[in-house]
Amino acid sequence: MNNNFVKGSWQEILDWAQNKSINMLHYCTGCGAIELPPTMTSRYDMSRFGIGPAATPRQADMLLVTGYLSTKTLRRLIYTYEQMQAPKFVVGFGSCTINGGMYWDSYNTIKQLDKYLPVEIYIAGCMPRPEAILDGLLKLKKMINNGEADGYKRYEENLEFYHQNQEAVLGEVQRTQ
Amino acid sequence: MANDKKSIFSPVTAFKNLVKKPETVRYPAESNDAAKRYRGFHINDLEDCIGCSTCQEVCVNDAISMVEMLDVPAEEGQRSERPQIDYGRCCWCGLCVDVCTTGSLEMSRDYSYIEIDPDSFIVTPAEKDINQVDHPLGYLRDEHSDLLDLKRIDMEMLEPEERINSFIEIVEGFSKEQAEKEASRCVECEICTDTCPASMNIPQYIRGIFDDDLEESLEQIYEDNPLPEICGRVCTHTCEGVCAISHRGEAVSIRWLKRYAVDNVDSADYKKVLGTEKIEQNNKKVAVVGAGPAGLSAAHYLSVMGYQITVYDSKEKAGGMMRYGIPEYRLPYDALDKDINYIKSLGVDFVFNTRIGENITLDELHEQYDAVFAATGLHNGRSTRVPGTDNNNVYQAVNLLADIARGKEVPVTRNLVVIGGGNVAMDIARSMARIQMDKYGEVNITVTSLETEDIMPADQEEIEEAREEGIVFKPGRGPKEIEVNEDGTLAQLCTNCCVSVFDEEMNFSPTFDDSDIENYECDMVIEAIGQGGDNSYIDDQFEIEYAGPRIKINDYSQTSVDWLFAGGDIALGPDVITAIKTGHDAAVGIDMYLNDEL
Amino acid sequence: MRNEKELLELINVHLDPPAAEIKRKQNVSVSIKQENLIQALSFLKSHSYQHLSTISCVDWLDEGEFELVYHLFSYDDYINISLKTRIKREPGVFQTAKEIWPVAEFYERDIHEFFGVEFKGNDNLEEMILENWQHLPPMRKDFDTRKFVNDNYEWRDYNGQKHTD
Amino acid sequence: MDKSTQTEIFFGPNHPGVPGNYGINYNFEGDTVTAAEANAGHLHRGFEKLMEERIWIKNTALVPRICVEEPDINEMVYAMGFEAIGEIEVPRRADYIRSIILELARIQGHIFSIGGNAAGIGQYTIMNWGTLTRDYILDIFEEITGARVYHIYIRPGGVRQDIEAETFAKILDLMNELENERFPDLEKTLFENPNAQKRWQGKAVITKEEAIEMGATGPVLRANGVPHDLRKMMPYAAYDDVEFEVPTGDNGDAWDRIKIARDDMLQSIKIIRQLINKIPDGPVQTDLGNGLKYRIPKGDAYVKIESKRGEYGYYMVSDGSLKPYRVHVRGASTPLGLYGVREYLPGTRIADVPVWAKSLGICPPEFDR
Repeated sequence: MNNNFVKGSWQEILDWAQNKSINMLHYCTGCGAIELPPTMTSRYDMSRFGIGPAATPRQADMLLVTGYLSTKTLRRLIYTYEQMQAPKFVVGFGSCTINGGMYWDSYNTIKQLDKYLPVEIYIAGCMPRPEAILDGLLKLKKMINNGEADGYKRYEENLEFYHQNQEAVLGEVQRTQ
Repeated sequence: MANDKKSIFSPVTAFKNLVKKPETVRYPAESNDAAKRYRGFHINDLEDCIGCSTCQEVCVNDAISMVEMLDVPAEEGQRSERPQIDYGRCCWCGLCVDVCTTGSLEMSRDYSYIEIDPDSFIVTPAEKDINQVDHPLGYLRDEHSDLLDLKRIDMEMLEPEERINSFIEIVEGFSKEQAEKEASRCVECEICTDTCPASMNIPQYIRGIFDDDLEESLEQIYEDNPLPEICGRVCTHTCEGVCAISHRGEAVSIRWLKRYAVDNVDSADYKKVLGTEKIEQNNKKVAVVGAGPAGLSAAHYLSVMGYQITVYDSKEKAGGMMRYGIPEYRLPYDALDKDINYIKSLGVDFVFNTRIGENITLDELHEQYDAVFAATGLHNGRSTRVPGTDNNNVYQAVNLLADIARGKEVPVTRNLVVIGGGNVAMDIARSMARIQMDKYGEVNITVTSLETEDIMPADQEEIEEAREEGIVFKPGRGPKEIEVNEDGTLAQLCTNCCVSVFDEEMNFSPTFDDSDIENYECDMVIEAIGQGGDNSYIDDQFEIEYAGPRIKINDYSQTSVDWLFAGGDIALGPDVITAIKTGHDAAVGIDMYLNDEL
Repeated sequence: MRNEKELLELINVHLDPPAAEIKRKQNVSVSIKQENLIQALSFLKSHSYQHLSTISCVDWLDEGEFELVYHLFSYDDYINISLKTRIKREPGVFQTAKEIWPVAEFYERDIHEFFGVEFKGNDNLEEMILENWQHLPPMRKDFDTRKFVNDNYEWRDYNGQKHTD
Repeated sequence: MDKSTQTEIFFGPNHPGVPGNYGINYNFEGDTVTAAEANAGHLHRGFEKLMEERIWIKNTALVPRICVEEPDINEMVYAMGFEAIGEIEVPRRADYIRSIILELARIQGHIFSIGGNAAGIGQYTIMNWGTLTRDYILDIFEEITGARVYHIYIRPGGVRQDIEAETFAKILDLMNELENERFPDLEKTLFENPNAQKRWQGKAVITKEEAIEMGATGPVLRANGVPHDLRKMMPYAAYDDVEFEVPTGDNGDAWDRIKIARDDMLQSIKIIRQLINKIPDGPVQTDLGNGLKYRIPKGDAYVKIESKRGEYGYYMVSDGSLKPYRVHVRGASTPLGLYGVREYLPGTRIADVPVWAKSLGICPPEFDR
């Protein structure tokens, strides 16, 4: 961390501060959410890393997509994501977010999360163990610290692309961003 | 509610945890290893894996797909494909491990894989898992979780003391329940199809039996094999040798299943099922020489294509070696006739007791027919040519077998020796055993062979059954001399120890050790050390190329003489199914030749 | 406290079902003509079968029929009745049971959503689980989910690494 | 009614107070709910359709996903349905193991939901303890089945693998630890806590008549003094071999339901001890032949078991092919989550809405499916 100060760019200081305190939006989108309580609470206690739950989108930096997304949830999730303040980071949990996973032939779930939202990292598993989740979050912290977690920028740059894909499955979507 | 104990101070007990050791697992500082059955990432032993794709079959999420791996050599009964696992689909259920036919696919205890790039979540597992690190083994299949049915249904057979008294067929065949249960064991990997000389649609007809749709099975079988009753009994079944199930259990009884399927379709329905009630004739004529498996196969496929077929044979009935070489207890004549009669019913003409070269020359056939298919087989027994073989108590197995088939009285004595270790030797020994039993009420037969038992060419079950029937084996002995008494009767067979049968180049050149001599008393000797053919009817008239002892043919069984096609033992050995294939190829070839496509 | 036999008698006497059998211990299956079903439900409810587990619908495409199965349970007899009736697939209209069991309203709503069965007398049949669903009701046998997915989504090909066959 | 005093809010799906990805839209006046409507379906994956697409054995991997809170009940009901239609006998040892698994699942489910309920009234310590305790049971599961949450362990014909003796020992140790250390702490900090009692007593009342009318079972029904439990009424697995009482309450309120959860866990511990003491030897799986070719005759069966939230049932139809023709899932909290919200939530005060939703054990995935 210190060398950050030495190099001394303001953004680097922000990134450093950012990675020390991440607020995770408390939204259980899918089954993977069942492994969050153990991660959050006494057994694996992720607040050791300055990560804690936040109740509302506006206070949250990190959105965990815990597994599959039904189209109905995807709509809510997009609203949620667009309400969140930048910088904001999306973590994909398990197979479902990568290539459909268990629900590869389901008529009601999306298959590739990164077509609809910018994803920073993916954690393999169905669902991932708390240890794997911690590994993922630690990696995310490192990325943030190095200023590599730039999903929210990608989202703004490729707004067109994301909106198209979203509307392809959802039809009309209300926009706040 | 009043009965509920309550005190404002009781929650204070929570504070005692202040002095307790925290229960938090300080991951990653202290790591918490997964349990020993943990279902983590896959690992696969690429050496053991045979690419049977059963894991792909069972995968719940279509996460497994087979990828071509050229660096792994595809041996007999293997594919050069290996499973590739998509961790964007996998749900770590472990069914692929439970169903793996070789046991090569396993799971490690590794559970953590984080990546930025979603396209990196696909891997072809090898000794190391997706993280390319070594991890202790995790979930392993055991006998309870095993999803394969490893135990085959035992085939009912006659008891030795019962079967030795007659030529009644030994194998009794499956019942419907047995057949469906046995058929259900197939995992439809099609490795058998790759190995079958005629590449039959084995999984397809087994599926037909499983679905109790025998007509479907019959169609699938006749795609590549017009003699299923015969193959269902005497095929060398290389398919069962490579069956994926055989790696951890007993192979599916493919041969008996085929037999069940055809046994249980009434021959009257054949034409309806196979759609041969009405065949478009194309007014072209083809002659087939030899009514053995190759000839019959060619005749069948050609006549289905609409050709007018005439089959010539020197014997009085069709079937060739299948009738005159294989004893009735292995292949009953009515089974043989069921197949042959169906081929007859397609309009094939048979001309018996006619030997090409004597009664009619090949040239004349060439003039009368558009093409000729020659499959005359190997009918002349070879002799060991040791001293004494000229004695008239020394016989050739093939001649005796043919006489037995004709129902002729054959000479038999109390005490006889068979020389040879192949299936023909078994056939003659077991046939003579039955006749001995009938005549003298006891079996006294010794079989000597150059090969030791482990390299004897005969089928293992043949040898065992022969033993059960009281036949004595003396493997690894070379015949030295047949000693003859003054009165011309035989005294004994004198043998020496055969040290090795083949030389380094695996050519046949036996070496003997004369210090080790054994004599077997006998009053009759039968030689069954192989047969030779007589192709003079071709050679007299045409210059034809040979490949070693056999006639050279191309992929369409065509010889160097363009209108002459050849198959069966004279072209390609050694078994029925190969002969059937050459016949099928010839049919295709002749069709192309007569349409100027070859 | 009736046993299965007595229950079957009771049913045979009062409801003249085309078919009624004891499936397993504590499980009875009864087929009822659709016109008698509602009356049968209220009859059974009045005979201690007060617990409606759920209403299942089965699409028998080849017969061109929907089968509605009402699962009832009695806290006196400890017996489970599966009360079955068949209705024509087209137009697929039936009576509501919400007068007898108000909760049936939601089971019917669910069936309407996934099979397209109309329930006369139930005015609360709008979309509940799905959102803006434009296609065939998904649980119908003639709705092919794999085809639907192939048309509407695409699967990752991992830059051509994935071998599909 | 005067609209100006009316407010409508969308409670969930994105809200810490709702049980999972599920919403309730309600109007309130002052701070009292006047009308409510469930907003379900966010977890719909079309399980019933997917199961029709897959052969029997593949579905064993699919079913646990239907209810993440208590996956094993799905495996059990599915296996029971298969065995009922196919008239398949299960080895006795497998029955015992199944019961042990189900009771462990019951404990982890209850302790987890007690934690959730406590969190709903701000008792975060209890939530931490609950989740922690559950995790120790998950460790046992991991050792037995090879996975923490989705075990894929109970299979048609028996269970996937046998349990070793040392694992049984571990289970018994854990049971003692729960009974002698963790539950007493819980008792003191939660159940003797006047604050907690005040928040729960007399809240979210569902009377016996209401419960039976809408088909609510389990704690909701038992909180009214009726010991209706499928483990007693229609014994399955090895429950006919063990002694246990069915805990009940008197007032049908949240407090009673939570006490029932607590007593249920004590009973489960009792059951597990009995089962482990007299578990017979023998195989744990009947031979059903090639897993790719499981086939059972035409037929149908409605099978149900007692989950921690009440009756959990499958209606399964087989047409004699390699795949199920139809599987219909009846989640335990379906009537409450859809019908109960509209009928019985109004009248509750806003602060008690989480208490209402959580204490009734509403689990959205099982009615979204």
